[in-house]
Amino acid sequence: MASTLADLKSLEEDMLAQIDENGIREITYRQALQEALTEEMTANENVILMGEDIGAYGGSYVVTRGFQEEWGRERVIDTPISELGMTGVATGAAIAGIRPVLEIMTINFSLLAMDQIVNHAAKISYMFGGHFNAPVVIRTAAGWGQLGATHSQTFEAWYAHVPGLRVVMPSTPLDAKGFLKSAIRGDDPVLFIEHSLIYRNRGPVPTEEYTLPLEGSEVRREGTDVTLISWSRGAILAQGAAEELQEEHGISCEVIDMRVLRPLDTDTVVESVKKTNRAVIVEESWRTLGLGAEIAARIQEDAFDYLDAPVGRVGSLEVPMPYARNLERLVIPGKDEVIQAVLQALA
Amino acid sequence: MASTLADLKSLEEDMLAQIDENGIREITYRQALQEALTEEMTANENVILMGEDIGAYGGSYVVTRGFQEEWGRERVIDTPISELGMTGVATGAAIAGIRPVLEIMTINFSLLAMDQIVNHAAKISYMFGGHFNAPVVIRTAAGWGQLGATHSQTFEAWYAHVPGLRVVMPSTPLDAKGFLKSAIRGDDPVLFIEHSLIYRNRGPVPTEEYTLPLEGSEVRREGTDVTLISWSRGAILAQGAAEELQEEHGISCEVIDMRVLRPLDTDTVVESVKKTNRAVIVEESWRTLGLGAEIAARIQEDAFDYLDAPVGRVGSLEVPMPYARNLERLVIPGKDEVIQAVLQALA
Amino acid sequence: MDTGQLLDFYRQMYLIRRFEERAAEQYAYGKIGGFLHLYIGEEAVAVGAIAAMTEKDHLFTHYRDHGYALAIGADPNAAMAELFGKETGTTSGRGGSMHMIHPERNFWGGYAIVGGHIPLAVGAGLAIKHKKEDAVSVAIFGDGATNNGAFHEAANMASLWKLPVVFLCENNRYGMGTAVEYASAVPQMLTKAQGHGIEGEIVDGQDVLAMYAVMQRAVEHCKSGKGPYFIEAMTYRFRGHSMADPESYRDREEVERFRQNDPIPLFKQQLLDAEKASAEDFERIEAEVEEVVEEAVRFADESDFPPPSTIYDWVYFSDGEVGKEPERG
Amino acid sequence: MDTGQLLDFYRQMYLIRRFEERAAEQYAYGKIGGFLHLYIGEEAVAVGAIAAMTEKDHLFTHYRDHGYALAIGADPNAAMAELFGKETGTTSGRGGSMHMIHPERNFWGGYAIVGGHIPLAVGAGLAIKHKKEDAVSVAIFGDGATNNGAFHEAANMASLWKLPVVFLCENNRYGMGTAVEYASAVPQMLTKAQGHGIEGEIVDGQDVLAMYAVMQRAVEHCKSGKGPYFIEAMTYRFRGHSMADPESYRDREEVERFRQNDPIPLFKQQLLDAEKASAEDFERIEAEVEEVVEEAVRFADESDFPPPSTIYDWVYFSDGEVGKEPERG
Ligand SMILES: Cc1ncc(C[n+]2csc(CCOP(=O)(O)OP(=O)(O)O)c2C)c(N)n1
Ligand SMILES: Cc1ncc(C[n+]2csc(CCOP(=O)(O)OP(=O)(O)O)c2C)c(N)n1
Ligand SMILES: [Mg+2]
Ligand SMILES: [Mg+2]
Repeated sequence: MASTLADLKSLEEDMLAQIDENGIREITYRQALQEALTEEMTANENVILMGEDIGAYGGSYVVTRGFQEEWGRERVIDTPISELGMTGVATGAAIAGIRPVLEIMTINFSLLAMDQIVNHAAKISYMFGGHFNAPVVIRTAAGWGQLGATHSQTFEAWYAHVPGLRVVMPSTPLDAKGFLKSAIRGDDPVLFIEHSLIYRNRGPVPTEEYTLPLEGSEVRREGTDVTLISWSRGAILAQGAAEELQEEHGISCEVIDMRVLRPLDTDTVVESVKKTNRAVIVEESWRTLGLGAEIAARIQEDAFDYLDAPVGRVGSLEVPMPYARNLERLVIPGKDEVIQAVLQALA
Repeated sequence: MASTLADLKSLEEDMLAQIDENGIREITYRQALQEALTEEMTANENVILMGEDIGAYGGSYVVTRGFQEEWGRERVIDTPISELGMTGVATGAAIAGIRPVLEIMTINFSLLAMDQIVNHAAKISYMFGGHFNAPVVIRTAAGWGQLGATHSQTFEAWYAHVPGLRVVMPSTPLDAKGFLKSAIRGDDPVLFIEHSLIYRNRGPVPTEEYTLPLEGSEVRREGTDVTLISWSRGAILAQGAAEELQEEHGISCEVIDMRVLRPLDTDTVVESVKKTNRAVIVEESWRTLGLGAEIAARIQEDAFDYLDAPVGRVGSLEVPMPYARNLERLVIPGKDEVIQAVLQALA
Repeated sequence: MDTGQLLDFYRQMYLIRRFEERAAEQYAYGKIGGFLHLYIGEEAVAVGAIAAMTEKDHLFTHYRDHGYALAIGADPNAAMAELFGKETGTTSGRGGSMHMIHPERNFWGGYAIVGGHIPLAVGAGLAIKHKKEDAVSVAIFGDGATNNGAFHEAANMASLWKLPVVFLCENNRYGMGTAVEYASAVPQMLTKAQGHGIEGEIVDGQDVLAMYAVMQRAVEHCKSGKGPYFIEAMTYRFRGHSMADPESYRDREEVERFRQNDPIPLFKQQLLDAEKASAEDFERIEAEVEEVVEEAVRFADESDFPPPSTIYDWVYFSDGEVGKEPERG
Repeated sequence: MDTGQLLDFYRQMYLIRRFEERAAEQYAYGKIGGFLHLYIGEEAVAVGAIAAMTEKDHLFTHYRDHGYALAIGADPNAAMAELFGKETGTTSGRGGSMHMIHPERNFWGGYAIVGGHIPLAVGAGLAIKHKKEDAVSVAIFGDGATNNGAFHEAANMASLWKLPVVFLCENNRYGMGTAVEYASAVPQMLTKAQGHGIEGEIVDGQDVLAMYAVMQRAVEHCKSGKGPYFIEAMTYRFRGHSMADPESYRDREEVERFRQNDPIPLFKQQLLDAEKASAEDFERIEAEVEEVVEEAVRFADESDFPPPSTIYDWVYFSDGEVGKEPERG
């Protein structure tokens, strides 16, 4: 899909872990996911992988490359192009006691599976009075790159609205691995959202085994003037903007990575805003009713008396994504838009 | 569906228009929809109705009762239980030049059609550079009443996020008729959301033909102390709460009915808040990421210096809807919850 | 088959019938709300089919589920209490009529999105195959459900992966108010299954023994690794789709004609003619059932509604009873 | 068929081939981004099928759409400009490779959600029937799309309502990297259409004349009110699924074997053997095509990107060019 041939060629080198200056192992986001899947499949024979083209093709973002050769067709199952059906099959298998990790190629196609995710997986535990559960893990990817109107969207705000579902959108290899392992071991349905443009990002990941609880946001950078809030690729963008704001404008940004979108913990954000008195949210969704709307609404609810300026929101322009690269660049917020929004919040 | 036999029996009486004290004709919400459909089908032979059980059964909320007898199977088409397919069929028919009005029995089932609504209907005009359009009208109903977890939801917040789509959720017979006629005549895909619990509500509707533009919110009641914001059945609930607040607490509420959820006009709301300095939003969605989140976020953006208190939000408890009537009553906000929220906003 | 089992088939069908007749009555009294989809007229399908299932097998059905819940062993008291929305119900009043369960027998519900549970049943079939269990997964659905993509996507996967899944379609001639001929291009739903290479047969759903026999063949087929099997049971719903149905779409004579084909008196006469049982046997059974149903109504009525304090229980299974209120209400 | 039309078939296939080979080259240069799904090896399907369609007919296809756009008459310059994302493109750079159109011939796109456009095509069939037009609606899709519910729901409605819809399935043996035998329970997609009571046939998609003939039969069938028709064209994609495809799922020999069955040289030899045309005819045609494609690349390269000021145009068709910025950006 979005991965180019060049990208594929460089996979080999990606696979080599690098050791950073402090002697800590750095691996890619993609590799972190592969480690999590390999470890959980090794630990529990009831963990199986399902999805379109995850086998011979290796996954459209090559996350499961080589897995079918290693684990066989029984545990790494290529599915037909049946998003609704395969999501239901994975959910039913989870009800019946195995641990399917389903890959929905991109979050755009998850709209076809929405009924299974929202009206089935998310409701099993509560609707049946807690007599059983459906611990299905659904991996999918947001992202863009001249992919056109139907392949460039991100819908985390919709899933984060649904009681019963856990939704994570990690931005670092460390979180990606720790969250995925917890999701596979957990008792609830989890929507695990990756991002096609960060699979090659590197970050420190311990060699020892670990898991991370599916809760809470993280302060990625401490600051005093304004709180920058984002998640997934947006969190990386925000950190880049924060650096430039520090260097070019002497503005100190505190950057918070939401990480877990449901349950949505805004306490960390609120604490930060009580300190900085200003906040800007950065996201790739269309701004109206993106996740930023909820975060902004909660900040004004819980830190009303501390706010010195309206909570700012930076999102995509509200148009279906155009293919032309110059227009696409206008639609998706970049570092400049974030910097402008921060300067405005401080004006 | 939610309509009971008693409800059906009383349809006959509902059909009789009543003349109110000022000699103005009052008809039900259901009848207003029927008039709109009848008038547009009469005016344009290319207007057809499609949907599950809209023919012999008369529609699960009996909106199209008698239509198939009158217009025949060619213009009032019963569809199979194929939400995804029938929505695509209606959209394709619209592209090819006719005017389908599709009924999706309830908004819960629209999740199965999400891909067609979001990735097809809403994108046709823009994605193809404005060379053609897909003016499909999709009628559906929100609502609840011991219908269980999968049949009691409302997803207007999701559709209101989508560029290219028009979303309306009228609360009065007047708006229902005027909006539906405009939707059928218009050039864009329209999601027309009704509510199962207000079909029998009566309201003034002129005998002369009229249409209403699909834009703008309405002040339903003028007030000075706080702005109460809602839509659909919530707007009626808000007006009831406003009356009690006036009588019992001497609090003057300005009530705004959003009516059109995309494009979402918050100017009227902002103007009102600049006057009242306080706002409470009432909705039946789960609170996190309901439409109220966006409205609250915009109020603090555009009326920051005028707010004397955080914008309050009243929504459903964040659980899948339980069947037990005592629990359901706790989940859906009622007049008391609205009144509490207003008192809190004024505290 | 011994007389005991034959009479038990009768008892089960009669129990389902009386249970639902009483439920309809309680609905009229306002003790039951929302939807109530009666199975009256179709009892032989559930009773015959369930009788051929073992403890290990899995079951998923649609909202017209009272018959399956009772046939597979759910306590009538708990079932009626569920209809009343009481804490003592099968799902503690959370699910209601459309979402009955009996986990002890792997009966996972009771689903209300037409076709939505069919992929779930296929998923259980995948789990069975993965764990190499000697079991089958059964999906119950109506004629209308076969027009939904969920059925086709699931059928293709079940057939492609040769999963032990029995697709049992209750063709009762209508999907809500729409007759099969206005909803399905092919008159027999089996044809659609064959489009995915699935074998199967059409049977008389009013004949409990025929249902038992076909289900045995289906289970045998699946367990022998031949892949899924599709059963189309021809039946008829004597009552409206749900309590609110005006039945404007079918005429009285049609209903009357099919009522002549009531599986319960038919089977009774069959047993009497074959002298397998006496009038007294039936009187005894019917009297016992009356008591059971009477008790169920009493139990349901006297049970308490779920405590408001439990409203957040099980939103996340991992939170369990502690039922944490989410950070936002 | 006269030689002129035969040679035109050749010209069209050759144009599509060269157009895409040049596009692949431009992709490598970075002039084209995102997806580029090549049709190379399947040209005979589009050229033969489109030749049997009239001005009144409607066409909907999937993302592998360059062949259809060119065959139905889209300007090669505009098509190449669209790949470059330029204002002079078929959709002014809005849609890109996957969303080509030619409204003058009722070619409504180019859709990228697998199976999603099939219901749209059936909808056009409904519109044709409603307006009593003497036309058909054609849906082009792959083998993989028949595993999606959208296909089945649409097929049932087309058959149920006897709509004039031609379902043309390009069975190129793979859906992305998954071979048909790992995705579909039945080896021929036609079987699934038959499950909905739809007639059809399987043809050699490498033979442009066979495609032309079968499409004529299909159109004739639909226009005579017999309902939809399903064509399964057996073909093969010589290139990867898209530019990023490592092709780890099939081996070189397989690809080589199928390359022997290249529709373009095959047809050329056929015409030469039948002495319908001379080597010179082909040299002339190929030279002309080279120029057309060269010009298309030049045109695309020299065209401008869409003006940023137009970014909000057509979000709502009713707003049109005025392209109001929504109340929020
Ligand atoms: C996806 C979906 N669409 C529509 C409905 C409304 N509905 C409930 S039951 C039903 C008819 C189902 O017919 P069938 O499958 O034949 O089962 P039956 O009720 O006849 O037993 C419909 C349309 C629903 N619950 N889910
Ligand atoms: C609903 C959906 N799921 C997955 C994809 C990703 N995808 C794009 S093309 C493709 C394969 C389609 O195969 P087929 O229908 O045989 O067409 P072909 O590409 O072989 O011409 C897939 C899986 C998509 N675009 N849409
Ligand atoms: Mg039925
Ligand atoms: Mg293919």
